Amino acid sequence: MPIQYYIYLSLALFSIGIIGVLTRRNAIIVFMCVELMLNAVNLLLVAFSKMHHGVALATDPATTAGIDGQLFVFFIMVVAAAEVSVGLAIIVMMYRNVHSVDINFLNRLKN
Amino acid sequence: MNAIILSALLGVVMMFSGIITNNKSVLKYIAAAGLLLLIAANLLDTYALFKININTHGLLSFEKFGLYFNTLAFGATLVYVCLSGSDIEKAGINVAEYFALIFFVLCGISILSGFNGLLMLFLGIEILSIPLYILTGADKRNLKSNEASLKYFLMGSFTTGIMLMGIALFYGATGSFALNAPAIIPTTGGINPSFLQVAALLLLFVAMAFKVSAAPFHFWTPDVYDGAPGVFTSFMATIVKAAGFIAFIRLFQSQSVVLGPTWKIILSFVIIATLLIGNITAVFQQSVKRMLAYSSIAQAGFMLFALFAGNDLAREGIILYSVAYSLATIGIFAVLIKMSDYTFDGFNGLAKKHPVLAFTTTIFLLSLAGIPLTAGFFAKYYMLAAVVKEGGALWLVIIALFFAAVSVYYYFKVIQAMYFKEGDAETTEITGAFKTGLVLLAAFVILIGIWPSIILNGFYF
Amino acid sequence: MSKFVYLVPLFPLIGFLINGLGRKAMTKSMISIIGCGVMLASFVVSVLVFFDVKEHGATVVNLFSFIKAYSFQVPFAFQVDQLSSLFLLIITGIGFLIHLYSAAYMHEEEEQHFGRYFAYLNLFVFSMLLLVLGANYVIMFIGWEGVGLCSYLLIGFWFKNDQYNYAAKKAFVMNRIGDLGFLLAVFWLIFKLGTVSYGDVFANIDKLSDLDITAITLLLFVGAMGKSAQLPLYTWLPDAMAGPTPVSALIHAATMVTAGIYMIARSNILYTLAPVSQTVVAIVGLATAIFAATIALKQNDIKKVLAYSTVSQLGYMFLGLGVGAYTGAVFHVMTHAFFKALLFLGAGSVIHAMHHEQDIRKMGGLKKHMPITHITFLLACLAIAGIPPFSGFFSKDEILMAAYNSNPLYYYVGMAGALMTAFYMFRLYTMTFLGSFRGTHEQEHHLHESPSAMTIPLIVLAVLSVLGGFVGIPEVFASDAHSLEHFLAPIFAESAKIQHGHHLSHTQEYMMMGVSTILIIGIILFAVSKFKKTQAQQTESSGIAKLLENKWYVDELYDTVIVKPLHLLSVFLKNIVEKSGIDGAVNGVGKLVGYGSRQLRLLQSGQVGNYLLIMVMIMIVFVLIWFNDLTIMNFLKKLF
Amino acid sequence: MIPVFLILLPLLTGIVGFFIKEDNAAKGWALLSAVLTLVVAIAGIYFYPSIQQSFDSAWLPALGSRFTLTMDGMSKMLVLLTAVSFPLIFLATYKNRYKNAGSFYALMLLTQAGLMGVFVANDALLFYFFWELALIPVYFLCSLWGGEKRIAATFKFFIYTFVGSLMMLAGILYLYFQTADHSFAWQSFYAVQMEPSQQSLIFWLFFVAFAIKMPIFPFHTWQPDAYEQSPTATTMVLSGVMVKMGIFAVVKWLIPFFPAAADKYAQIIIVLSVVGMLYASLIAIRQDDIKRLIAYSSIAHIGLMSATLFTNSRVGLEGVMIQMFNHGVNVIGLWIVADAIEQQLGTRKLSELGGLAQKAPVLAILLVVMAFANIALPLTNAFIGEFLMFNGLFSYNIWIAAIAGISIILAAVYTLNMVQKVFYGNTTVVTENAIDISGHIKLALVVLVVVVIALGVYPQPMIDLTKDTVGATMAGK
Amino acid sequence: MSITEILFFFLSALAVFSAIMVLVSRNPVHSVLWLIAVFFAISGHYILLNAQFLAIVNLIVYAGAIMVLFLFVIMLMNLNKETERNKHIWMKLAGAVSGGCFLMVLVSLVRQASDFQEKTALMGTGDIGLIKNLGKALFSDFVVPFEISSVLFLSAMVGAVVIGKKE
Repeated sequence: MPIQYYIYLSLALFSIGIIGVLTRRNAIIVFMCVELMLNAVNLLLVAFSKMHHGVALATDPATTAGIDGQLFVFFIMVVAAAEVSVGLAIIVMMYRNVHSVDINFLNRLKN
Repeated sequence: MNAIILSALLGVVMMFSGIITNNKSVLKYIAAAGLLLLIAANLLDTYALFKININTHGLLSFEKFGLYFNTLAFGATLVYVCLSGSDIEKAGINVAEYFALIFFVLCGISILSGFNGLLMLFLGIEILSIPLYILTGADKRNLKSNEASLKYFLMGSFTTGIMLMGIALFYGATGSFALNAPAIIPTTGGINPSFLQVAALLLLFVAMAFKVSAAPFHFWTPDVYDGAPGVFTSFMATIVKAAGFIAFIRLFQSQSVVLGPTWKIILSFVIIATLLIGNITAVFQQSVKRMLAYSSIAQAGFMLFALFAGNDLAREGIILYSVAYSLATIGIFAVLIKMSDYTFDGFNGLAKKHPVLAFTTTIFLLSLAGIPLTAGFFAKYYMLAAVVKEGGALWLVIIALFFAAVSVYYYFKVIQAMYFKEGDAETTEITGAFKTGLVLLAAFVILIGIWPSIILNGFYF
Repeated sequence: MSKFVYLVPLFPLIGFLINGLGRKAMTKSMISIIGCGVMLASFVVSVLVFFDVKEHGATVVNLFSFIKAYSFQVPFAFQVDQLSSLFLLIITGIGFLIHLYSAAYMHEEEEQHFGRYFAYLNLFVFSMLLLVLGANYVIMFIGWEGVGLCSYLLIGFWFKNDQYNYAAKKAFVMNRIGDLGFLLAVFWLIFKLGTVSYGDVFANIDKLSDLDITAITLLLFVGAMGKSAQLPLYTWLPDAMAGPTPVSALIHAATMVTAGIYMIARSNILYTLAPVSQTVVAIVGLATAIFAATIALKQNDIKKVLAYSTVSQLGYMFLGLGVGAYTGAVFHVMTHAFFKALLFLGAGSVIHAMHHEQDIRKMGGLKKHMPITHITFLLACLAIAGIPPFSGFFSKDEILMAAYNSNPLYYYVGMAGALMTAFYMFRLYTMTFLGSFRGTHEQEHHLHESPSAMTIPLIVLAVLSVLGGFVGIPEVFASDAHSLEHFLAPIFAESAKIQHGHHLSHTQEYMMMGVSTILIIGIILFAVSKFKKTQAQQTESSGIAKLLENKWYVDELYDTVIVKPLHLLSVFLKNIVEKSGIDGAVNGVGKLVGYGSRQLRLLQSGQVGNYLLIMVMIMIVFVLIWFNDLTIMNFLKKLF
Repeated sequence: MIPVFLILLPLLTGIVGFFIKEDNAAKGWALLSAVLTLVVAIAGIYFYPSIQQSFDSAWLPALGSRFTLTMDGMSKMLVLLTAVSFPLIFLATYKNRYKNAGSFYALMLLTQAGLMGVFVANDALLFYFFWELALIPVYFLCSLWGGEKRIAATFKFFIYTFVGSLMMLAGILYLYFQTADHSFAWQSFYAVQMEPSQQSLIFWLFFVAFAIKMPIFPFHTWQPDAYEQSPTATTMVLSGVMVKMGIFAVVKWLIPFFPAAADKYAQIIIVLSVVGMLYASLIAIRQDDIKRLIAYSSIAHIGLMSATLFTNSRVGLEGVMIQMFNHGVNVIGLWIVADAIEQQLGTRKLSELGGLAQKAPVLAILLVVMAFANIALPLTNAFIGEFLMFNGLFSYNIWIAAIAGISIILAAVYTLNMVQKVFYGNTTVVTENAIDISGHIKLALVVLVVVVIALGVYPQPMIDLTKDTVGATMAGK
Repeated sequence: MSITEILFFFLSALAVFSAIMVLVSRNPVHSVLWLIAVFFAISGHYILLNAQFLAIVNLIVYAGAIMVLFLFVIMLMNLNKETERNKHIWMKLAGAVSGGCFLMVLVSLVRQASDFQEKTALMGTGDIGLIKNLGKALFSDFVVPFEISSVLFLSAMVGAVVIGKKE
C-alpha cells in the first residue's frame, strides 16, 4: 500500500481531532479528540515503521529496522493512559466545583 | 543517570514520608536533604567519581553541559525549597505528595538535559508535565486553580498531540528517533532536507515553543501561572521553564543543518512576538503574580536568542540566563507568596514595614530588568552577545533592548509601590531565617552580576 | 613708568574690593575717601604714564598669559600708547571728579548702599581702564563687557523700582547684541590670523581679504553701535538715565559710551582699508546725530534731553570716524567728556536742589538760587553748541570740515544737527535757569546751591570745557598748533598714509565757520526768547511735535516688532512645541505601549478554544512561510 | 591606585551610610567622606602625581574585560569636578531635612562612586557598569525625596536614559566583536577599523545614549521635569556632574572610534545642538519656576558644548574641556541659590518672589556673580570656555556661530529676568520675612564664587590639565 | 483491487466517518462509542500492517480501558443528555477552516515531497510487529524508557490521588 495513503489517512484523522478540539465545548469531548489525534499519530508511526522495515528488509532479511516505531506507539499508549487518568481526575475535580465541563465556562482567568 | 534514578527514588521516599509524618517542616527538611543528596550524586556523576552505569542504547547521553545544568536546577530547587518550602501547605494539605511530584519533575528535568532521541524527549516532557498539571490544580477548592489546571492540561495534551505528529513525521523522514540521524531517504533537490523532516521539526518547534511559553504559543502561561498556587508557579516559571529551554536547545542545535535560512525568519518572528506580547501586556497588569507570568514570557523571548545564535556563547548564556532568571524569580515569588494581596497595591509601603524584603525584592527586580551589577545583566548580555557574534541581526538586538526598556516599566512599578507609596503591605509571618535566606540569595545575585564566571566556570572545572 | 601701568586699573580694583566687601563695616566718609582716593592715585599714575608715553613712546606691558591653548594664545597685556594714555587721563580724571561729586550727591543713601555705589563705580573705572589698556581685542572685550555689567548694576542701583530694573536689563541686553557683533569680529580675526593682539593684527593686515576686513569692521561696528548707542541700538541710553546722575555723567556721557569710538580709533587702519564700512559708520553716525537731536527737541526731562544729546554727539564722533577724521573724533570724545560731564553734573546739582524733580517744565529761574551751577551750565551749553572759542567748537568743527571733504551732504546734514543741538540745549538752559520758578512753593523754599564737593568738580570741568579746545586748534588759525594731532599721529600714521587729504581753502573754511557760528547764535537767541516766558500750564502737542515727544515711537516699534513676537515665540515653544510636540512624542511612545497593552490583553480571552485556534493558525502560517518556495498556493489552486 | 581609592571611598562609605540611623551623624559622615575623596583627588592629581594614576586587574577573563582604570587629563578634571562638587553640595544643603537621611546620603555617595567610575574606566564594559551604577541611586534619590510629581518625572528620566544606555550596550557589543582580540579595552576598540557604512549605525547607537544623557535637543524633555522634581542636592549632581558624562563619553568613547561617522554627521548634530540652544533659551525666557529656568539654561549651555565637540577644532575642544568643569561649578552655584530660596520661602515661583536683595543682600550678591557666570561674562570662568568654543564653532561655519551667538543675548535676557524677579523690586507677601543665608550656604557659595573668578582670571591650570586629552582626540582625526 | 486494498479503504472510510461522527454527535456517550469505532478501525489497520500486538493492545488499552473510563466519567457526571451548548457559529467555522487548512497544507506538502514517491508500507509481511520481537526489543534496547515510564505512572498515580482525595 503506498505510504502516502497512510499519511493522508493519518493526517485526516489528526485534523479531524484538531477540528474537534477547536469546535467542541465539552471538556471530555475535547479530550477525546486529543486521543483521536494521538491515535492518528500511532497509525502513522506503525505505517512508517513498516515502510522502513520494508526498505531494510530488501537488503537484510533478519533486520529489525522499524521496530522502534512500533515501540514508540507502545509508549504513546502508556503516556496516553497516564494522561487520561490525570486528565479525567482534573475534569472530575472541576465538575465537582462548578457542575459543568464546558470549557467556555473557564474564563475567570483572562487578560 | 544518577540524577534520574535518585530523583525518582526520592519522589517515592517523599511519597512515603507523607505517611510517617504530616509535619510540613520535617517534610521540608527531608526534601532539602534529598536535594542535597541529589546534587551530590549529580556532582559525583559529573566528575565521573561514581556513576550508575546503565546501557541506555544511545537513548540518553550525559555530557558536561546537561549534568551541569542538572546541578544548577537542583541547586535552584534547593533555594526554592528553602525559601518557599514552608508555604507549600498554603496550596493544599498533601505536602508530602507535592514534594514527591516536585521530585518527579526533577526526574523529568534530568531526562530532558540528557535525552538523545525523540523518545526520551517525549517521555521526559510528559514526566515533567503530568506532575505540573496536578500541582497547578493543587488548590482544589479554588476555582482559579481548577481552571488553570484544566486549561493547562487540555492545551498541554493538545500540544503533545502536535509534538507526536512531528515525531512521527520525523521518523517517517529519517527512519529513526535519534537526533543525529540523517535523512535516510535521499532528497530530490540534493541539498534540500526532506520536506517532511522540516515539517516535523516545525511541529516539534511549535510544541517546544508551547512548553517554554514563546508567543504565539504562550496563551496558557498567564492563566496557568496566575491560577496555580503561588509556590508552584514559582517552581514552574523558573526551573521547569529553564529545563524546557535546555531541551529546546538540545533538540534544535542538532538540527541546524536541516533548518534552512527560513528557520531564522520564523524564529525571529517568534522572538519578537514573545518580547512584544510578554513585555507590552505586562505593562497594564494589576496583579504582580500575573505581571510575573507575562514577564516570564518576556524573559523567554530573551532566552530564545540562545536558540537563534546557537553558538558556544549561547550555550553558556542560556545557563547563566536560567540561573539568573530563576534565582531572581524564586526570590520574588518567595516574597510574593508571603503577601496577603497579590496586586501592586498590596506591595504599597513594604519598604517601611519590611525593609529587608523590599530591598532584596528590589535586587531581584533589578536583576530581571537586566540592570548591571545584578546577575540579570550578564544573562541578557550573553544572549545579545551571542546574537551579535553571529552577525547580521543587530536589528533584532536593538528591538530586544527596546523591550528591555519597556520591562523596566513594570518591574519598577513594584519598586515604586514598595518604596514610594504609602500603604500597609500585609504579610504573613516573616521569620528571620527567611530574611537571611533572601539576603543570601540577593547577595548571590549580585555576586553573579559582578563575576558571572562563578557560574560559567562550572563548565570547565 | 609705563611698566607700572597696571597700577592704574589696580587702584580702582582695590577700591572696589574694599568698598564692596567692607561696606557694612565702614562709615560713609571712609567709603568716600577710599573711593575717591583710589581714583586720585590712579589719576596720578595716569598722568605719569601720559608723560612717559609722550616722552618715550608706546610700549606693550605683558602681565601674564591669560589663555594659552596650543597655537592660540591671549596674553594679559596692556597697550600703553598715545591713544590709551589720553583715554586714561580722561577716565581717571573725570572719574575722580565724579567720585568726588558723588560723595556729596549720594550722601542720603544708607551706608551699605553708599558703599555699594562706590564699589560699583570703582569697578566700572577698573573695567573701563581694562578696555582702554588692553593690548588685544580679548582684553578689550573683557573691559567692554565689564563696563556693561557696571552700567547694568548702576542703572538698577535703586533696585526697588522695577522701572529702573527694566531699564538696566534693557541696557545690558542691547549691549549684548552689540557684543555679539564684537565677538564675531574677534572670532573672525582669530580664524584668519590666529591672533588678537593689536600689534600682530595690524602687522598682518595684508593677509586679510577685502571681504574679511569689511566684515570684521562692520561686526566691530555693530559692537560699537551697542555700546555707543547708535541707531538702531540707542534706545537703552535714554532709559539708562534711571541711574544716579553722577553715573549718567561718568558712564553714559563721558566714558563708557565712547568705548565704541575708542575701539574704532584703535582699529583705524582696518577701517581705512574698508571704505564700505567707513561709509556705513559715517551714515549711521550722521543719522543718529540728527535723529537723536530731533527727539531732544521736545523732551521735558532734564536728563533725557542730555541723554539724547549724548546720543547725538556720539553720532558726530562716528561721523568723524567714518570720514577718516580719527583725531577729530577722539578730540570730540575728549571735549564732549568735559562739557557733557559738566552738563550732567550740573543737572545733578539742579535735581539735588529740586529734590529729585527732573521735569524742566516745573523749573525755571534757578539762576538766582544756584549761581555756580548756573554759570558752569551755561558755559557747557555754549561749548556743546559750538560757539568759538569754547572747546566744542574746535572738535565739532574739525569733524564737520572733514565731513565736508568727504561729502558735502554730510556737512549740511551735520550742520542742521548742530543747529538743533544749539536749540535744544538753550531750550533746556532757558527753561531751567531763566524765567520764573514753576515748581511748588515747598520746592522753591528749599532751593539752594550745592555743597562745595559738588561745585568744585563743576568748576574744574567748566574750565576744561572752556579751554579744552585749545589742544586742537585747527590749521586754519595757526599751522602746527594742533598739538593733539601731533600727539596722536603715531596711532593714525598708517591710516594717514593711505588717506589722501585734499583740504579746503582757508577762505572757504573761514566762511563756513562764520556762517555756522552766526546761525548758531541766532538759534540760541531764538530759543532763549521763545522759552523764557514758558508758563506752567501744558498744552497738548500734536503732529510732528507729538511724534518727537514720543521719541518717534521707536520703543513701541521695537516692542511690537521684536519683543512681543519673541515672547509669543517663547510661549509657543514652551506650551505647544515642548509640551505637545517633543514631550508629547516621548509620552506618546509610553501611551502607545499602554494602549498596546490594553489591546493585547484582549488576546488573552481566557477561552481555551481561542488559544488553540490561534496556535493552529500560526502553525499553518509557519508552514506556509517555511515552504513558500514550494508553491503550496499553486497546489491549493489546483486542488479546487 | 588613585582611581581605585576614588571609587572605593565613596562606595564603601556609602554602603556604611545605609546603616546610620541618626540624621546628623549621616550628614557628618557623608561630608567627611566627600571631603576625604576631595583630598585624595587633589593629592593624587596635583601633589603626588608619582603615585600610580592607573590601575589594571583581571576581571572577566572569559569576556576579555579587565578592571582597568586610567586617568587622562579630561578624567582628572572631571574627577576633580566630582570631588569638588560633593562636599559643596553636602555643605550647601546641610540644613535640609531628609527623612531617612542615612539612606539619602548613602545613595548620594553611591552616585559619586558611579560617576568616578565612569570618568576613570578604560574598559567599555566597566564603563557601562559605572554608567548604570551612577543612574540607579539617582533614581531612588529622586523618587524618594523629590517633589510632588517625582515618581512620574523620575520614571521618565530613568526609562529615557536607560533606553539610551541599552543602545550603547548594543553598540559596545557590536564593537567588541569587531576587535581583533575580543576585548573591551579602550585601546582595542580604538584599533578597530570599520567601514564608514558600518560606523554609521553604531555611531548613532552610541550617540543617542550620550545625547540623552547630555541632553541635547530633542532628547531633552526628561530633563526639566527631573531637575524640577528631584531634591535639589540630587539636581546639583544631575546637572553639575552627571550631564558631563555624556560629553565625556563623546570625547572619549565616540569620536575616537568613529572619526568618519563623526565627520559625516557633524553637520546634523551641530545643527540640532544649535537649534536646541536657541530653543531652550527661548523657553527659559518664559519659565516661572527657578529650577525649570536653570534646567533650560543648562540645556542651552550643553547645546553649545555638544555642537563644538563635532566641529573638529582643537581650540573648540579645549573650550569644551574647561567648560565641562566650569558649567558644573556654575550650575551648582545656581542650584544652591535656588535651594536656599526654596528652603526658606517654600516657593520657586518667580512671580511670587521679589525684593530679596533688601532682605538677603549676601545671597543677592553671590547669585548675581553666579548669574553673570551663567551668561559667560568675561573674568568669570564660563567666558573662557564659551569663548574658545565659539572659536571652534566659528571655524566650522560662520553662520552657525552667528546663530548660536544669539543664545548669548537670550541668556542675558532670561538670567537677568530671574535676577530681577527674585532680588529686585519690592518685597512680596512671600519674601517679606526673608532673612539672609546662613553660614554653611554662604561658605559653599563663596567657595564657588572664588573658583568662578579664579578660573575666569587664570584658566591656564585647567587648560594645561586637559591638554593631553585634546591632543590625543585630535590626533586621531 | 486486492482484498488488502479493499480492506484498507473500508477501514479508512470507517475510521474517518467514525471520527467525524465523534465530533458531530451531540450526545457525549455517542461520541465515545464512535471513538471506539475509530479505534477498532485503526486496530484493523494494525492488523493489515501485521502489527498484531499493537492491534490488541490498542483495543485493550484504548477501547477497553480508556474509553470505559471516559464513559464512566460521563455517566458519573450525568452528561448523557445533550447539555452542551453550541459554540458560536463563527468560532466553529474558524475551527473547522483551520483544521481543514492544516490538513490541506500538510497534504500538499506530502504530495510535493518526492521522498515518499514509490514508497510503500509493507502489508501482511514482516514480523517486527509480533510480540516476540517487540518484547525482545522492549527489554533490551528500550529497557530504560520502559523503566522510566514507571515514573510517569507513579506520578500520574500520585497526581490522581492528590486530586481525588477528599480534604
